[in-house]
Amino acid sequence: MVSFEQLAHLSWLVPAFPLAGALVNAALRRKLGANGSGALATLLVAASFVVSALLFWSHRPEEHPVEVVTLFDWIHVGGMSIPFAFQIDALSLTMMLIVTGVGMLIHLYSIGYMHDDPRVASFFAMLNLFTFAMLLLVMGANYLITFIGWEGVGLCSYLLIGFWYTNPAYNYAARKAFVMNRIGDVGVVLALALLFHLFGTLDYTAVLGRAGGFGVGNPLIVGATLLLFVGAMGKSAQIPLFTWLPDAMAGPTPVSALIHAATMVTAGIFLVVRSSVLFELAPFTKDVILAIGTATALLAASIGLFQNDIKKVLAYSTVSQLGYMFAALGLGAYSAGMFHVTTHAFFKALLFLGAGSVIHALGGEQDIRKMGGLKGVTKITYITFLIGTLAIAGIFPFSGFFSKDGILANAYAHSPVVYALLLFGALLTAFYMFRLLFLVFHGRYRGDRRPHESPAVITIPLIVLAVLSLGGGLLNLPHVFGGHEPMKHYLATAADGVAGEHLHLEAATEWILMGLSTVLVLLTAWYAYGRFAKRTTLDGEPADMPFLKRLIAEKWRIDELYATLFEKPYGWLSTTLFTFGENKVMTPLMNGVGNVTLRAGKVVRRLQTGNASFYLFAMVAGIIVFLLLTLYGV
Amino acid sequence: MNEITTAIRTVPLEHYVFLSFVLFSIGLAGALFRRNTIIILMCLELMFNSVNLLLAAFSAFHSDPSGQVFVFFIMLVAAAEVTVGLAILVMMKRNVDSVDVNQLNRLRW
Amino acid sequence: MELLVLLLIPFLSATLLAVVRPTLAARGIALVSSLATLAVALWLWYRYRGEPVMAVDLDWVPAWGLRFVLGYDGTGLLMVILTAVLFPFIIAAGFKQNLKHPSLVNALLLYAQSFMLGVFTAQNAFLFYIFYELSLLPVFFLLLYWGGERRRAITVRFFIYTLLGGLALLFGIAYCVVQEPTHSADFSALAALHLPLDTQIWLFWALFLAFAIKLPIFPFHSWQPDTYTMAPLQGTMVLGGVMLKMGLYGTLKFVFPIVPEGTAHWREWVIWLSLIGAIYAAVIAFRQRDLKRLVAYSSLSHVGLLTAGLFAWNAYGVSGSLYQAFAHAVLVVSLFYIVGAMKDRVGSSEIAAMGGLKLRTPRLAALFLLVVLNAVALPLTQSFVGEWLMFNGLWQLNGWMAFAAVTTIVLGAIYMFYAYQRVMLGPDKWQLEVHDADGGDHLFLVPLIAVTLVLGLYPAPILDLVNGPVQQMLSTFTVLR
Amino acid sequence: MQFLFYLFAAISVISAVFVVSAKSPINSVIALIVCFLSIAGHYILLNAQFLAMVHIIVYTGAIMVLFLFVIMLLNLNKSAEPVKTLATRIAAVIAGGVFLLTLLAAVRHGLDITPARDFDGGVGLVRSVGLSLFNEFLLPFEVSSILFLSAMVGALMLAKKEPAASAGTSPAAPAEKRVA
Repeated sequence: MVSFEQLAHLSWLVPAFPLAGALVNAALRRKLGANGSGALATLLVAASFVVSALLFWSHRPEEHPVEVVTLFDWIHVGGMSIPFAFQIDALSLTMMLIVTGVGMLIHLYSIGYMHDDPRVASFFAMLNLFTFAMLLLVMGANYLITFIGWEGVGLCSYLLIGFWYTNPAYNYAARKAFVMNRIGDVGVVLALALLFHLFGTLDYTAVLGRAGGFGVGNPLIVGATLLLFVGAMGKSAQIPLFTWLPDAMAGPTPVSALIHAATMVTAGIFLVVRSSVLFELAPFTKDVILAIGTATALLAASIGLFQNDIKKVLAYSTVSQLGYMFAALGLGAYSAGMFHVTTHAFFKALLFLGAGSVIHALGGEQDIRKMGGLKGVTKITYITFLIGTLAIAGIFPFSGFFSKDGILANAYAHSPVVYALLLFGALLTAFYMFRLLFLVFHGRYRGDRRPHESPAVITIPLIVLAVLSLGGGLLNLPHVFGGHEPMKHYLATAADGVAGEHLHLEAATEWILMGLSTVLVLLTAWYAYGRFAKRTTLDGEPADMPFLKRLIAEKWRIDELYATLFEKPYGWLSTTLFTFGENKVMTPLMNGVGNVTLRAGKVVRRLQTGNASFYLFAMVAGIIVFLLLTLYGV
Repeated sequence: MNEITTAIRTVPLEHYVFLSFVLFSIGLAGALFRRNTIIILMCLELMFNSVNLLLAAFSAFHSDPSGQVFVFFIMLVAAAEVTVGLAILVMMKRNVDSVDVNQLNRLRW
Repeated sequence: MELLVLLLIPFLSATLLAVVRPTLAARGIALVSSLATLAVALWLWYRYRGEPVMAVDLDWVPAWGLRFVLGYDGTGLLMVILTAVLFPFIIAAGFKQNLKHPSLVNALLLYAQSFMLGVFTAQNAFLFYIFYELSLLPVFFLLLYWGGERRRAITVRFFIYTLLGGLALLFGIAYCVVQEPTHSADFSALAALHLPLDTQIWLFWALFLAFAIKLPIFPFHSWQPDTYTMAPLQGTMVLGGVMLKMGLYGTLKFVFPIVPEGTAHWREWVIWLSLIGAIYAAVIAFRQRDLKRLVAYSSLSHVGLLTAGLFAWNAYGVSGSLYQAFAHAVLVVSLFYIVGAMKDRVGSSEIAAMGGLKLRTPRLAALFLLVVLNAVALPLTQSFVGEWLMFNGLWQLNGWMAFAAVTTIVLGAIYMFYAYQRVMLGPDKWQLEVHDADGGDHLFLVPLIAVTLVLGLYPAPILDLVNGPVQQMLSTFTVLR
Repeated sequence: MQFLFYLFAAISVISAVFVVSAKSPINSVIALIVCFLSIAGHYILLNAQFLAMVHIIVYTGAIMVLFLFVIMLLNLNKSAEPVKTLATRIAAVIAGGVFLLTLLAAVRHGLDITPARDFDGGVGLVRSVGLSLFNEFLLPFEVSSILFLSAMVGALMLAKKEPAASAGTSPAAPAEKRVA
């Protein structure tokens, strides 16, 4: 049996496999065929998963919590030395397992889903490239390696959202995603520069080890954490940078599942957990995170209530769940946040893939008003989707129950107001998810296509993910159920913030909180069943709705607000700077240099009368002046 | 030989300098206030000669033949200059039927 | 000795081309010559041991104590390598351009190369100046006779404006040489000159104006977009790829060592001007209708960042700026090549005439995208390393400067991806019968992209080259202590 | 000796003034010849015999005759010269005077015109000038022949009748033909 250290030195294989897959698929686009390229991509991600799993099993966190593997010096200038290195510890292993595990299932699913697309090889190349970037992100041993992955996933997200590039709206959505991510990246780059300025290094072990030297509330640390959080806002779609994520649903559904639900969007949470030591030193930042997380959770959930596109509902649900995770981070409950990341990866990937299966079954239809009654035709999809819905709604014993309950318990310990808000959000989530479930699978079929169940290559991942969504709660089973919160203890070996967590609630209080949320969620589900299960008519257009409902249905008009506030003024600025600033000010300024010469010439030319006597006079005068100057020199 | 040298020395060098300055200034003033181009040319010759005189005087007083060689070259150049100058004068007379120097202002630009 | 060979290879082949004027073999001869130069440059790199090298030292004008001194240190060598690497590509770009009189075009290009190599190796201020102005001449003729619309007006404007800066530089050099006791005009002698602060304050602009125009930084940039747009493709590549690096190099070699206190006095002004220019150009680039002009503005934006990094005046800023100079050169050449390739296919560089071309030219689109990624400084491309270092350098100085600099990554993403989308993506509007990237395009772009990626993943060769000289130079500035 | 110098000096100054002030160019020329002759006298006084001879030959003999020829051929004597305004004349005289004063001041203040100590009487003789001319100044001497050639060609080019194109526009063309 090889030891963990020896295996860790092979950890570069984990990102290398998908990178190789991306290169091979990109190079041999034509030759592999649809199934060939899909199989290659899936197998390579599976290989990564195997290596990750081996690493995980050989990892003895008590004895050897962290292993840093340096490949080579990347940037080395003056006092700056940034190695290309991977850090293998509990946190990165958790994320690696999620990325490669869920990623492998989604790759497998894509073989079926993308089978008929002519550019399937490109698709798998990009998907592999994404996996590679995401692995760099989670495995990096310093902030800059993480940033490579950070930007890399942004790029892949751009490419995959705009995968069907002939549609201008999709291209716009892709660009929007990239630019909004980039706005967040400004924060990350500045944060990294500031951290480097403070610590002289960007290695996680060094930075986090030395951070204790700064007092709690040190303004520079607060600034750095705020800037990091700006990056997290962009990547993880928090207010105010969340509008790209619903638009990102323009990409193929597996992309939505992998990138925009399970992995990439949780990068922000990963970054915060990774830097949890710093965030613990910045209470102000944590308050900001809590406020923004809660607000995002509620706002996105409210928008989800009236969406009619199956993927849009799930997208807003993702935004909302990400808000929960950030709220947990803001509460200092990092393990709860990471636990929710994990379970969310399972059930949200499941829901997206289920939605994809439905879309596939209906030949591309995404409008839930044209669905209904599919539970008879697509049985596996229905059951797995039901499990996913129960999980996200937080019903015992599904995984979402435990992870969401962890967050709610922490919120209650912090402040009942936050608890009430988050609980309300959970009810909204339950409502729109059950609405979705009932509108899609129950009632009568309202569309005009012939639905059919998807092939096994699509349903197998669904089943696996459904099992995970069902049993995922065991990963971090709380004490009240007789568990030992194994995930929390595991992560505590990697993130000092997790180790410092403390939650003191009486067992009775916890039981009451769980009972309350379960009862309320069940009531909401029952109400949704009553409203939507037998639905045969279609919802109207937003224009016919009462004001508030219409406002919510139109997504609070935030897209329009941004268009008015930023996009149009920017376009105007660009045009004006060119037509006015450049053509009316700058160019004349430069031409002025020439014009001054010409004008001066016109003035001086008058002296040239052509009168020879005058010249002679001038010459004599000049000679006299020069002689006098040399004689009685100045 | 000694006689000659003493004879030359009876007149101080300053006087030669003054004389040539006076001649030069007369030539200059003439060049300024006459409009007849041919007279201006003559004034130029006058100025040349005042300079020549000065050079010759210095040459004699410093016992350096180079000064006189210079005078020789100035004469050469003056001869060439007069040739061309008079040719221009002929042209001018032929084209504008005048030797007024102010008629030349059409060469202005 | 190799250095002299380095300068003479392009010079002699240019003379050969200009005299013999072959039509068919012209491009081939020029390409071989530029490859030979590249080989010599790489040989120099291989032999370089981190110490400054004085290769040629001849009497030039003994009466004034002027010597013909050629040499290099790491920074100079970087520029030499950059020039030598880019010129084969610039000349190769001519294979697709059917310009009249190819022998003359290539002769002018090679003359430009020779003179620019002279600029980067000159160790004497007058020699530097002479090469600096000489290198302008071939480009002037290239633009004047092979340019596009309004070429006369634009070229003359460019020429005069640049010369104006050159005049100020000449004055500054002359002033320094007069002040310097031995009047030798050697860099080392000028660097040892300690001028009073008042003098340095005005002398800074006399010396810097030429470079500010050549680069160009913000208020002196107006010649640039027109000139880049009008110039023939190869001329634009020379201008944007190599010539503007002369401004950077000149600032490093001239302005900093001679007037350190003056630089310290004006540094923040210059940085802010550069950053304003970087943002200004990035904003303007967004709505440009002409692809070539858009790329011109993007280059302007990058150059603003380069200058800001250089003036940050610490190891990160200066090394980053020099590194980015290389990255930017590669970027500009590949971007303009793509502009040229699009123009060849579509017949115009108007973006409105393109759109949806990815359907017809998928491989060209992929290459374009890879170049765009370098342009937006995605990590693992060369530009990222440089920009990251510059951001750090600026941060050490002032957080707001770093912020202003970092905003360009957003603005850059906005205009670059918008341009890419308008050219390549969307529905196939015009139904143009265009062919995809052929072997020539691949031969041109793939090596450049490979350089980008390799140096993005492993920047050490270049960084090690400049790191030593930069550290050493910075340590001599008492004003920094 | 002194007497002769002042005599020649007086003659040359008076004749120079006459050159400038004479109404008719012919009178000017004659006055100038007188002036030149007196200057030749000065040369002899300075023991510059070679120079005196050359001066008489070149200036009085060649150049002044050239002037006379031109005046005669172009019939300039009669053409009334437009008189300059009084102000201009006064300004010209003042300019000349100021110039003279400046030169005198220059001599008084700065220039060292002390003669050399070793005085050689043979300097102005043909022998010494000739040696100097054909040793030290041989090249300029030879080059001056090119100057003459070009002056000759230039004079021919300028004074030659222009080709038919401009013949009609030139009012003096018929007169020229007569002369030829």
